[in-house]
Amino acid sequence: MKKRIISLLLVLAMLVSAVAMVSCGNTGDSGNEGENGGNGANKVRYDVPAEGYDGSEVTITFYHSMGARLQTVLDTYIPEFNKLYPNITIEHSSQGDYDGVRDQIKTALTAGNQPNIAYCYPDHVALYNVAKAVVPLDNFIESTITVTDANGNTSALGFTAEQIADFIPGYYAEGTAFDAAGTMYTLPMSKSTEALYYNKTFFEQNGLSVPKTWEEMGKLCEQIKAIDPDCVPLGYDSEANWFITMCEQYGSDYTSLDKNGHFKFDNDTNRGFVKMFREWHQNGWVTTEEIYGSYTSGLFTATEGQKCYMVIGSTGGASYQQPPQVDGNALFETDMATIPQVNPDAPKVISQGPSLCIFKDSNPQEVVASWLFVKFLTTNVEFQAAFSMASGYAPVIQSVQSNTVYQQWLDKANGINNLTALSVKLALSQSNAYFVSPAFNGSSAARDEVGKLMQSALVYTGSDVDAKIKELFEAAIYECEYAAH
Amino acid sequence: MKNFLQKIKFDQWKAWIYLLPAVVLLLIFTVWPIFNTLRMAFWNGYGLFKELGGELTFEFGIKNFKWVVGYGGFITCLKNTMLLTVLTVPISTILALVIAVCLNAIKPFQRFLQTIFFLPYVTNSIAIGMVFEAMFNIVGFGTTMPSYGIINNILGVFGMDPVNWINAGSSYWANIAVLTVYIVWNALPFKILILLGGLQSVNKQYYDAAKIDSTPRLRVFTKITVPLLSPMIAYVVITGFIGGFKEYSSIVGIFGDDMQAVGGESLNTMVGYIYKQLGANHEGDASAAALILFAIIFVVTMINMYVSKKKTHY
Amino acid sequence: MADKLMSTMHEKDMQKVTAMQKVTKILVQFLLYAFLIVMALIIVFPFYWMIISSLKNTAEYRLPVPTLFPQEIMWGNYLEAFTAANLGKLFMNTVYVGIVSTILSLVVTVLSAFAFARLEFKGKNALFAALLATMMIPGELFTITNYVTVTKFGWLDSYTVLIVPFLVSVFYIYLLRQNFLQIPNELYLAAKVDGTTDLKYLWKVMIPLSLPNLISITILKMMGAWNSYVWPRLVTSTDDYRLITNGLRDAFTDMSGQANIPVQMAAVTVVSIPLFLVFIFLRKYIMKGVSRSGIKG
Amino acid sequence: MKIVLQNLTKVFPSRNKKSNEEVVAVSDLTFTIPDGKLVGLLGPSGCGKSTTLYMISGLQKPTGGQIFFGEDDVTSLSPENRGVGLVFQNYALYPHMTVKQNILFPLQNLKGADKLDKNTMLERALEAARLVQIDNLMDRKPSELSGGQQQRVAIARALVKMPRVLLLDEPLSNLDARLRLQTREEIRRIQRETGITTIFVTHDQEEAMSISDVIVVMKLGVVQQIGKPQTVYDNPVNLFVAKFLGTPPVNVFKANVKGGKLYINGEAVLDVPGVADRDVFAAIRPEGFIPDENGAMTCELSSIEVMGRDVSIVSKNEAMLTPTIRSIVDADYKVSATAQNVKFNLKPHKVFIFDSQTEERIYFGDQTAPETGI
Repeated sequence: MKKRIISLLLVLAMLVSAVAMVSCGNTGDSGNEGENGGNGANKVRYDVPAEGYDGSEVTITFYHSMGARLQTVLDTYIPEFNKLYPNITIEHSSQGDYDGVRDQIKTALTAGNQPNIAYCYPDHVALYNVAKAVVPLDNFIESTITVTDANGNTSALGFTAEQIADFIPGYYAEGTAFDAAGTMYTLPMSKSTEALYYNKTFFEQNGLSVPKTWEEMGKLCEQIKAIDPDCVPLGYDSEANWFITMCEQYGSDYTSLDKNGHFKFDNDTNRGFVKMFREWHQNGWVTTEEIYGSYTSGLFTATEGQKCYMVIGSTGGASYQQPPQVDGNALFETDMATIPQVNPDAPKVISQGPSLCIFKDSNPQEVVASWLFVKFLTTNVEFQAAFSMASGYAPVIQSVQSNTVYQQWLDKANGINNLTALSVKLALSQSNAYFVSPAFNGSSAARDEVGKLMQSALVYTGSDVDAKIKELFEAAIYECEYAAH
Repeated sequence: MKNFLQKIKFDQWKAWIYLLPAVVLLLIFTVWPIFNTLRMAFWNGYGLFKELGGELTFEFGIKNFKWVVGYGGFITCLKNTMLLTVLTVPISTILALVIAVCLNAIKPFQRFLQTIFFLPYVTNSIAIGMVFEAMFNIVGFGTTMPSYGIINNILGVFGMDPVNWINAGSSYWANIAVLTVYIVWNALPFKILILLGGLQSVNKQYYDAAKIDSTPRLRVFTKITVPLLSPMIAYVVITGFIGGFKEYSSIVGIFGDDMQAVGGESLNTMVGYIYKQLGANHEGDASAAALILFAIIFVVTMINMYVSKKKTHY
Repeated sequence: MADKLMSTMHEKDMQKVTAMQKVTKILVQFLLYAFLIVMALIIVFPFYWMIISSLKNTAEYRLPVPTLFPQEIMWGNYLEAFTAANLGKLFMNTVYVGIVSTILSLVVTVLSAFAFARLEFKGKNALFAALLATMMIPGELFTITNYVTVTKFGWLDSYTVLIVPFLVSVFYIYLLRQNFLQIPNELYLAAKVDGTTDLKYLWKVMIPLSLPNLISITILKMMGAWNSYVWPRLVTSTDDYRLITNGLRDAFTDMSGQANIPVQMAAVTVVSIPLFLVFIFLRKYIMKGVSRSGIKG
Repeated sequence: MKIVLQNLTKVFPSRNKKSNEEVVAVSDLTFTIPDGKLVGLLGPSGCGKSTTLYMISGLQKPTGGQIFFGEDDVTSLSPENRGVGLVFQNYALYPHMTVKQNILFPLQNLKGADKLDKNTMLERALEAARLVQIDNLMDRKPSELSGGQQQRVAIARALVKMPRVLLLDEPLSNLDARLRLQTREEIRRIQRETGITTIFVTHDQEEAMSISDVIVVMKLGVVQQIGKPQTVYDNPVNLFVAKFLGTPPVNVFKANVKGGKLYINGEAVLDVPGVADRDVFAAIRPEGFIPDENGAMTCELSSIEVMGRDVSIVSKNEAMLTPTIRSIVDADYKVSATAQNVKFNLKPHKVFIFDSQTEERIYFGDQTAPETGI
């Protein structure tokens, strides 16, 4: 009998707890937003609380993909922020990589459990925007509401004109790639781009010059192949970046924000360069990470067997292009240059690296506090400098470059064991060349599809190249349209 | 009599108390998701984020199903799924049967070998996908100095030319071959375990009787072992079909999220399609596809059961 | 009838038959072992590959012609695996989740299986059929809905969320019900006559009699905890609650996404060993459970 | 075809790995089974009779000794080459085949000179089925048959290929009493009709006695006595055989011989000339008692059971080793049910005297000492 009672109690307890759990779930939130329709030329707006930050205690969660070293930097500067706003607690966690952050937030949004701040790429923000979950920042940026910090200093909640001017324009503009009105959804956090790494020693030994255009690149590959027939002269890490960058350089269509026809990349110019690069690949001039079956930096730094002498890859991965050392002596010296261009007078390089977005929340004070933290991270010179030095990503504000510590770090750049600084230097020097492509629901599919298209075209060995390329383009468009339906 | 009726009533609610924990949990974590799937599948153009964004009003219809079936890639997914199932289920079942029978026929090292054959069951699937990729991979295929994975090195020992299994430009059938090997490898331990268990519970006298009657080995296998094991074989085949139609992770394990070799044909499957649609915020399409998949599995299982009822004995 | 007797041995060459018989026997044994050993090698090869890879350095792992034995044994990979991935904590989490969910799952499963096997109530067969049907639905779609549910319950980042949603397995209920059904009903009636309560009967008779199956379920459930990946990744965000496979996948890639495969293999080896040991020591029960699962249904 | 077993020995290794005790199932067995006879291997469980049968079939390999079929040494021949038929205790009918398929199965395996065409096979199967009277059940599955029917199918399956030797392992143990009687008669009939040398194993002496041409009594792996059933019954070689055969069983007494007389409980009950004085066991068949008011042997009467033609007198005696003394006498003898005691005279050829140490027979009266083998 005793056991029967116990079992009954057990069962009842389970039932009660289940019911309790159902009933005490949070009731979701739709936030307090006053939007005046995002369709036309009007920007989407978010109603900033009239009192600004009221000093209330809030906890802010921040999802990112920082490794251990970068988290250390972040942890050093959070106390700096808390000196100004002691009631704002920052909790941050790494979600692995960028896709990890996106996947986590995607699921979290369905349950209203999203973080306050997150690392983001434009494509991700476009995705979150379908759920109207991202806070448009224009009202914050323009806000003149005064905020008083713990030291008693007052300042405007928004940016001053100087602060806006301090941002590297190409980076700042990324935040507006989402609608025709140019609503600002993100602020840049730290940035990278693609650069051409080359084996300086090899180039000097053979009297080769660094290519400025794709035409020169083609000739150079032929030359290098003649010198070392076993090599693949060039490795290009990302097929999708390659395609998108070529579109931008040629001025041909890639995608557009036009809801009636997002995908415009099937055109003669684009088919033309795909065909050209296919020939390069067939000549053994170029390979990519997917095609090669391993990382092209492995080829670049190989000490025996097959080699490559140039790599176009992210400036964020500069340390992997560092020359191998034997007994403390580098086997060669690496140098960097802007990637080849169609028109070297108006260079175009892709802008990559994380931005920050803020999510809507039922508590407006959490949104304001998040803004304050985002503002801190993007405008604090010391933090931007420290973060750049630790990550090898470029800072997003220009004033960092006049920071003495940072200056000294940049001066130590070299092509043997401090390629990181060298890459940042290059990234900063071409700040006029950055572009971003439009971000909308489906833009990530376009990126995936052109990458696949590029791969498939390059490895095609049949005879009817034009027909194959046509087929690939049409298939890619079909997949994109389906993905965006 | 009254007492008896009371007893029945007592039994009624007592049974439900025993079932309560299971039923409550199933209602929350299984039944509700199924209803939600139905809701999403028959809501035209449903997307979870669209609903969250407040853009969506309910509209009942079968538009999602039309999208799914009308999509060219869906047929590819269906074809791949079917092909892999039709290839791997018979191969793995026959192989498992032969191995189980052989295992049952030996004495020394039986336990040792049995343990070995169970190994794949206890391995981490993520790890094994990586191992298989490394085994078939060719780094730098098509260049002048490729380096081959172990499989091609083994082929080389037998004087065969290296095959491009999974790398850029590999053929569809090479990809399918690798997947078949991988899936069969993965499926073997469970099947061997079930079939060996079945064999060990078969009365040994049937085999003695066959021996007395001078039955050749092959005939013992086909006329006695297989029929006596038929219930287990049916079970293994049915679960194999269900598993086969849910194939997904093995393809991601070897070919990555693109689910195809570079420049190759798509190897995507039904479940892969569902995941892709979930990734693209097409929860409506994904739900519709899941229901289609359910229907297919249901029909195939019914056919299987019908056939096995006819073919299995006693 | 006697005229049809089988031909006698005189007609056959006795010595030849005896010799043939010996040769056949040896040949058959040889073929059996040869086949089994070849298959075993194929089965084992990925393991071997995993283990030797875990002992290579990165450079050797990437050699154009792979070596079958590491030139230099890198035990350090194992150390690195443990330090880089916080495997210790994740390991403990996995063990905890595995044990608790197994115990609770057994309780739920035993109670339900008992109800289905021994008690009479309205709608029993319909309910059971409905349960079996849910096994055929691809579970992938449950994930999102269940995520919303557990979030609403406020369970994210807790042990609860790792344990509760998957406590009930229709398969286990089915398996155990079949087992219970094989226990003669007379025993139950006899116990009723003796005034034994259901629970006491369950505890004293049914459970001991179906112990092998219960152990099999325990092992399968533990292995499930060991191998689960998607769900824990979704619902946990800190190392306080993450499970071991999550650590495996995420821990060994560096900033540019290049994986240190030897270290990853070391971690995978470490993760696989407990499961392997469990199988070796409990093989008997796993086999019994499987062969008894009453597939004849 | 006659079967010769020569020094046949089977030793099983111990099941318990830690102790090295071996189990000797059959020890140094030597006897000949004449061609065309029905032989019953008889003994209590564990006496090695089934092991012997399995060694003859080839399913078990002897540890030592030889087996001859006719003139051929088949010791190392595997069962598939011996051409024997075997009926298993549980019949081992293939559950997935119909009766017809079960019976056809052995025929389909025949090779070489024995190979049959399809029609002959069907004919033969039908013939075998008719022989065991199951030809109307050909399309049923074993699960649809009664125990007796299954048993007959098993015999038909063993017979159909016309084996040179037919072996039956406890063929009747799964049947109820009526079926058992009926079936054993049928086995006898079939054996007669086919003339196949047949060996069957049983622990039931009545069964063995009733149908065998020859019985072989075994105990703990050793043959005790071989002979025609009646001979063995009438002339047992030792106490074990005497006790094992006969229903109701023989009555055993502690006794002694003194001066050429057998004393039971102090009474001289029988003359045994030529036997030296010593302690003995006396075994008296139930039919060996003659009630006689002046009888030599006095027993305390317990009860009288009248069974029609016969009367069974149950009595007691201090020297008895069995729980009661059961004697069966003609109903003509009138014994008062209320009497305290009952007195008997003994029929000399129904009294067997065994040495109390060796339990071997020591007095044969006018009988000759039996042989132990054929």
